Amino acid sequence: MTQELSKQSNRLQDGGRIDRSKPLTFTYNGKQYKGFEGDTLASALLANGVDIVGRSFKYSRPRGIVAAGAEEPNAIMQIGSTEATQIPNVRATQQSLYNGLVASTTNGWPNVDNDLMSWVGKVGGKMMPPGFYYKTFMYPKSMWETYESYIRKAAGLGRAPKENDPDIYDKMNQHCDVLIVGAGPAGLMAALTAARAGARVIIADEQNEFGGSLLSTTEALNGKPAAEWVAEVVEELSGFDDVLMLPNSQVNGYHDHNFLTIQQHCTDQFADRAPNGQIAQRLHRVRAKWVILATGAHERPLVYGNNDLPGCMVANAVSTYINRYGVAPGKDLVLMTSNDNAYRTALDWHDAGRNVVAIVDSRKNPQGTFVEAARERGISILVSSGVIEAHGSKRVTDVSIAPLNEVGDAIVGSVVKMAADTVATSGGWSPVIHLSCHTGARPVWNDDIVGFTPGVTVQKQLTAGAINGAFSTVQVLDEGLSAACDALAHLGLSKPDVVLPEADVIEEGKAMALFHIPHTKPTSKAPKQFVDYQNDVTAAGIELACREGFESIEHVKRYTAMGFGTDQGKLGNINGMAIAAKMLKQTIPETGTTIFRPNYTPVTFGAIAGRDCGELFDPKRYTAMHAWHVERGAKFEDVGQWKRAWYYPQGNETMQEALDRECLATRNSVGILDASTLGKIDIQGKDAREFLGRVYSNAWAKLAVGKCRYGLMCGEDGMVFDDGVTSCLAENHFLMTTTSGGAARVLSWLEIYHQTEWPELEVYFNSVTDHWSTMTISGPNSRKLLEKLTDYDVSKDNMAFMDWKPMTVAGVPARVFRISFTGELSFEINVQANYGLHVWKELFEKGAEFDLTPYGTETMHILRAEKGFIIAGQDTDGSVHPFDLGMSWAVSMQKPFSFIGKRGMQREDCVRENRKQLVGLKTLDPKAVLPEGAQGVLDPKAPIPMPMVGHVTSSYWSANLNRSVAMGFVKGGLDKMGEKVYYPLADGRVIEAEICSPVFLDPKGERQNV
Amino acid sequence: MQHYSGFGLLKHSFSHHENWQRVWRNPTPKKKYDVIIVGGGGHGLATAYYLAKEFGVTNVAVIEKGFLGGGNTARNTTIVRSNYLWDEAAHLYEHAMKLWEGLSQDLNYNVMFSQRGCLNLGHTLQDMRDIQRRVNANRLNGIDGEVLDAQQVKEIVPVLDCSDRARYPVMGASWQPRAGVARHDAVAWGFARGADTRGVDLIQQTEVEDLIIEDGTVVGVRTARYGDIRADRVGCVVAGNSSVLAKMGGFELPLESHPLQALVSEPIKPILDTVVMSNQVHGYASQSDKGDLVIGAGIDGYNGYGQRGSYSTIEHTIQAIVEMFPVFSRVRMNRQWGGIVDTCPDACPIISETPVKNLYFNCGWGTGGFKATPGSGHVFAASLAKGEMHPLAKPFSMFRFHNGALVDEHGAAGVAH
Amino acid sequence: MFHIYCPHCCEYREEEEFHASGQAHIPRPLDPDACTDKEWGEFMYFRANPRGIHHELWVHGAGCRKYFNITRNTHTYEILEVYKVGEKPSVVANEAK
Amino acid sequence: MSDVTVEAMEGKVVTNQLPTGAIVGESPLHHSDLASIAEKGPQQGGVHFHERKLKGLLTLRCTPSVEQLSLIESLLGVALPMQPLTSVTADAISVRWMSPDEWLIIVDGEQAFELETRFQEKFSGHYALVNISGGTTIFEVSGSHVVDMLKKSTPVDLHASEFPVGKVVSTVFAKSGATICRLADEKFELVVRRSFADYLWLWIQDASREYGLVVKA
Repeated sequence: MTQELSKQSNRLQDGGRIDRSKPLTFTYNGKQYKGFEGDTLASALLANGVDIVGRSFKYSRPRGIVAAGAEEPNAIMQIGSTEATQIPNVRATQQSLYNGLVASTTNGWPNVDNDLMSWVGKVGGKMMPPGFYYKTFMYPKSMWETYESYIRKAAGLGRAPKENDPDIYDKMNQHCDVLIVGAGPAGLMAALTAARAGARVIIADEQNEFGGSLLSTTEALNGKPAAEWVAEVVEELSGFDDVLMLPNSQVNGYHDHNFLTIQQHCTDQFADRAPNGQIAQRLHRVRAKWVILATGAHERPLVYGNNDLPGCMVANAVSTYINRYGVAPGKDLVLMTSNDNAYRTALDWHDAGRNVVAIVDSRKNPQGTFVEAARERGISILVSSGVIEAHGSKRVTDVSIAPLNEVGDAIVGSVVKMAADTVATSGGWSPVIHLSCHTGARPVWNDDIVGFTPGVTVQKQLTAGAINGAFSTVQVLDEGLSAACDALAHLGLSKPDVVLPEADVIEEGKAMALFHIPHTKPTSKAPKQFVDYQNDVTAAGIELACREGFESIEHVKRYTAMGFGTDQGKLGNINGMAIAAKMLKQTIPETGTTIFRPNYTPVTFGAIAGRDCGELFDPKRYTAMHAWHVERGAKFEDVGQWKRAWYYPQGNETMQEALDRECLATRNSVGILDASTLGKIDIQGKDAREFLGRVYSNAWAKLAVGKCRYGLMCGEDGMVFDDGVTSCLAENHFLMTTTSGGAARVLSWLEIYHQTEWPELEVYFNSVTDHWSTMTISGPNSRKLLEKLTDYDVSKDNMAFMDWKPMTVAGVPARVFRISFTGELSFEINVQANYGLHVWKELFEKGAEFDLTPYGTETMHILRAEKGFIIAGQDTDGSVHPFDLGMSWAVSMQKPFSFIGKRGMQREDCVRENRKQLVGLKTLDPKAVLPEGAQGVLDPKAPIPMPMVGHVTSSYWSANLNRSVAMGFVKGGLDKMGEKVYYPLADGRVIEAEICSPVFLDPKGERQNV
Repeated sequence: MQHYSGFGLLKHSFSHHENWQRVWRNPTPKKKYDVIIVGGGGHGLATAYYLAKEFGVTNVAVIEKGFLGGGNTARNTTIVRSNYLWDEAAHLYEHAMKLWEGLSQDLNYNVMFSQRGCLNLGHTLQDMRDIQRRVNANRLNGIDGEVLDAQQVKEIVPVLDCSDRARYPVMGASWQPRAGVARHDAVAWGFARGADTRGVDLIQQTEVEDLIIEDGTVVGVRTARYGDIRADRVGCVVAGNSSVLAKMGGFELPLESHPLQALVSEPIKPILDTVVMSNQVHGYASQSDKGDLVIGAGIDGYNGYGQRGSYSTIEHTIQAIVEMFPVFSRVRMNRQWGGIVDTCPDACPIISETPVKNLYFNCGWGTGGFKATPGSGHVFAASLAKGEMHPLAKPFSMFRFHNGALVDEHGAAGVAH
Repeated sequence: MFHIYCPHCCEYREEEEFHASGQAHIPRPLDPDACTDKEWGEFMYFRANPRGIHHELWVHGAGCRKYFNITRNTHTYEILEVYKVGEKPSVVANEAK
Repeated sequence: MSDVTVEAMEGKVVTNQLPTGAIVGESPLHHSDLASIAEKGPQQGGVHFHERKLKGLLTLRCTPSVEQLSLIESLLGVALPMQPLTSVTADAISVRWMSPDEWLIIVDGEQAFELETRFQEKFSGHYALVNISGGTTIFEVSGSHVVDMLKKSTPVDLHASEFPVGKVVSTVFAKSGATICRLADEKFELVVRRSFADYLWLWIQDASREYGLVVKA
């Protein structure tokens, strides 16, 4: 163990919440290091004396760890021991250390310690003020793409893996009375109170253990170390059935009506790949009756020259590393502060046996408990002073300190230089208001705490603790209690017995509003003073943006990129606003506010996708005969969510060969199609017929029982959106069919009209799509085949075209419809779906002698195209009415009720001349098959842009006709029979076609009528 | 106007960048203008720019209630393409595309227009029919485009899953090489700077509270901050507020304002070199120069002015992205946001005269307005300058919703914008 | 993500179960054939689309499949009232102009 | 005989849809061969799954008057649950409230036609009774982790205080839908559509993996 320790030069001998008996090995930039269980990657790196953890993206400056939590801007790592398990951009301060962790920095060449790009940064950096890219790279115009490729290479942090993710992520829907965000003192107090009252509680915290600031404080609660109180509360909470405790879980988004998302790290805090079968991360989708935000505050660093040198840190982070991780990240500390609170860092540093060079306090007369404690320890305090610049190349070596005036905006004396390797700063605390902003609430500036606090919201949201600007432990605990009591009152639960733990009473002097430390040189000439580390935004850059006229804070942010990093400006935004406000001679609230959007911290895409990917991305809907199709070697087509058999290749058949075979077999003998996916709606009621008349364009008043009829359905605009056959089962009972893809839409369409327009009509609609298996046998031998399976008389005399009859088929009661989409003698057999496969197989059993051939959707398309039947969605596109389709026979303008679509199709533009109309297209070369989607022109020699007359909607090779058949739109086409249209194709060919009737086969309809 | 160039940057670096001029003034409005543009987004600023530069109308004010380019210009996913189906739309967007192609030089402001190409994927037979139809129409309209098969798509975007493993395997795509992305903020700022230089007054932080209408003719606008400002013509270009402004004019528009959400990943090294869009799987992505994957999908189904939408939309979008690009599963989403899009029933804009004389509206761009910015500004400027709609704008009259002459882009092609 | 009270199921349900169906209270003209093109176009396409209080038609698609109305603030997204088809809203916007 | 068709005054047709004799129906999960998984698969786990197949399921639509209500009670043998989201479960029949004018009736498969016939003969007024047996199947899920599995699948609140035994909701289930009824503390009935059954079965297997899934014959 001592050996482990000796290598960790910054590790303290004792203290902290790490387990020194559990050493861990990890790899950083190819080199092995040791840490302990309980470390974060950041604390382990600091323990090992690693200073440089990244290079800045614009200037390639060396960067070190600045913070200890979600606000860390610099330590952004590539994690992963294998290609498939690479994770880009992991914040080292949020990554628990585990054995075998492999991390590397994301920028720097040849390595992060010696980055050649830093010379470019040093030399070229002067030419790279904010927005420089808007001012250059324009000339010559052709060079932009080259410039851009260099910009792209330089940008970006980590990289995506090249292999697919082996991990799985899932989601859980949660409901609770109170969701408490943050398990620090306020959150724990609130949770304890709510839990004892019997509320359903969820408490989540981003850290690996509950306690928040209490884990790194030296304060006592009830006279004992605060961590002991934490342990007691956690213990008690875990005893409640209705309390869900989520450590390692970031509440990342606060959405409307108290819907929040929590990303729980289940295994990725201890492995880059989840152990077999385990979930790597779980996204909780929480609906909370009340939310208590106890999210705490982030300490603001101060802005001074070279404040990005490794060794420059936020004060509280230094304390956290000492107290929680047993790491003192340096030897000689200078602490700069504008408040009492940060004195604790100097005390911690001192108590860890390290040297505090000086406390540099911007205030004239600091007083308070911590100040006194520092004085007692003999720490030197320089008042009315500031660190104006840090010096060093890869780590701070010295600092320049200067006396400041009363408001801290000017240097009023001579500069002294002191040796130090660590500069901790504190400009006060910024409440973590991020979640409270997500639903649109505007934060409110609070002068007392020099920060924004949550604004007024319509959400059922309460806040407690540092988020409100309450910083003392006593106050924070009290706020936790009262927020919980408020929530309980709203929930109608009574307040339980709870007593606040006793906390140390600490006197704190007034803090000073300080953001940007002046330099002896004007900001534009001073060493770079960073505001947003990750995006290399400096004080000078913000001033320049203001000078150039970017006066709204949103403009400043966008022009400089401030706050657009992966840390979303958690450290820098307020400082940036303060600098802009000063430049514009206005207050911070006048300059604007700072709005945060989800996510609070970045969320893995995989976790947001959950299990809805791969096999489960979208349901695959199957018919009852699906397994048979698979066995038969069918290729499938996606139609909506359905998997439909597309064609059934045999042996080495090409697709066209298979189609030719299926088409010929059907027209010459008999084929069979699984048509189960057609939408089917059972319609009952005395007004069913009236309703049909209103929603279809044709007449339904006289459809007799036992008869079927084809109908077109239009929108109010008169445009066709679906079609199908509806059968009259009984006087007040109909079965409607719809297209496979349109079933849900049609049912909604019927319902919305029934429920909102015509509730007086007595009719019920019920979907029976899945209930019936539908198989269509089609072809001259279809009757013979059917006769083999039924005793029922299916002769023409007893069962005419467009009749339906109940009968038993293959021993199963069936409804058989004599309707045809192929133009052949056809029977559509419907049986209860649990018997669909049985009947299907029986048909093949008996069909062998007729060479019964299964055909898929493609053959169905060809056969119907030979007959000129349309497919809604393929031959229509929402911009054509029945007359455009040449289907005036399917419109009854005489119906008493003005059916849906009637008025729309009579609008001025719908009745004009020269509308695009659907016609048949006969290529002059019978072998030429027009590509679907080809655009027709009347003059193929016309210059581009060439006037187009309409496109080809359906086009196939017809084996039956031994030529191509096609349909398409042509302007005024119905009056242009026999005229020519030309189709200039991408490959330079021009196909010539003659406008004709779309009915290529059996124009009199004799084949289906036998 | 101070000329921008690399040399200029070098020169200014010696004076520590202390001498850059303001990009625009911060003027107090005059009592009267020839033209007032309400709305200082990309389209409004482009209108002002072209009014001044191309049509010699410089007595112009742009009145913006917030900051310039702060609406949908600041919130979109910056895709620029012109491969629309119908002639009317194709010509309008191609007009914009041609302006995009010289825009940085014209404005002397690098809008970072990057013609890296756009793929619209097809996953079903009907998708492929629609793609063929659209690309053929584009080609005959003089717009670049080709139909690719799955193998060719894979060559352009190696990280796209083109295997049969996918729920909806990629069958092919349309490919417009001249399409691409641009830097959205820069577009607004470039137009603003160009307009300001030519004398246009850009009035920020000034909300128009009413339109002043006398005898059925608009004569100016009423603002809280500066009172009445009069004008001969008023053009409203206020995406996300069009219906609100129309109500001031006493009429309704055929618009619904919906939330449209978008999101970005954390920045990663270059991995996606083109724009990839899929309607069936329902999502699209490109990668910004900064390295963020810029991702979007469809609108939320309800009306909303809150600049935010429902989380389920984000979930579906990410599912689509992970389905298309399984290697992005471990990339992390940094930020999401929402815009307010005014959608028209036919997914095409309104560039139109209105029932009020001398009042013109340019709105209803739905989810696809950014790509049209220069073209929209140019034809609207021409219309405002002459008091007569530009030929490219004529098919987009609001009155097409009376006579039925819609230009139904989603009905026909179903292309995500 | 809305949390919507279904007036038929009589409890709150998640937004995923519902579907927005546009502006409420747009009756189909009783005699469409008597409408001018303009009137018919306005019925089909022109909408109030207010920023603020709005009455919308929703359907509980994954639940009871019933349509109902919601009065909602389109800016804050607060649901102010839920009521059945055929009922009148009690919360309405102040018409200033 | 199976060709029986009943057509009554109401002008509606009712047909027996079940074959007589040896023809065995195949439920939507027939191809998954749950029987052999039940035999050979794991016997211990946090989620138990059983397909209650080939039941008779009917949708009843009506807005009953007081008289009709009592008539329905006599026809069904149980009173129609009129309170939203409630159900009645008896030995031979269970009835689920689906919407103010819709109920789901579950009986043994062969009872469906009988029930339809009874209604056709006795009931008058505006109603619809639709046989959906072929288009629907029932999953019974239970076990110590059944609620966790369901929480991954549906957004409704399943806490016993909000979702007591007997409550029934129709809701989103993964990317499909289901009608969920709580049969016991740790036992739920999911009524799902045939064409989605395979997807939902895949989903449930996946969602149960971490708890262990036991298939019950």
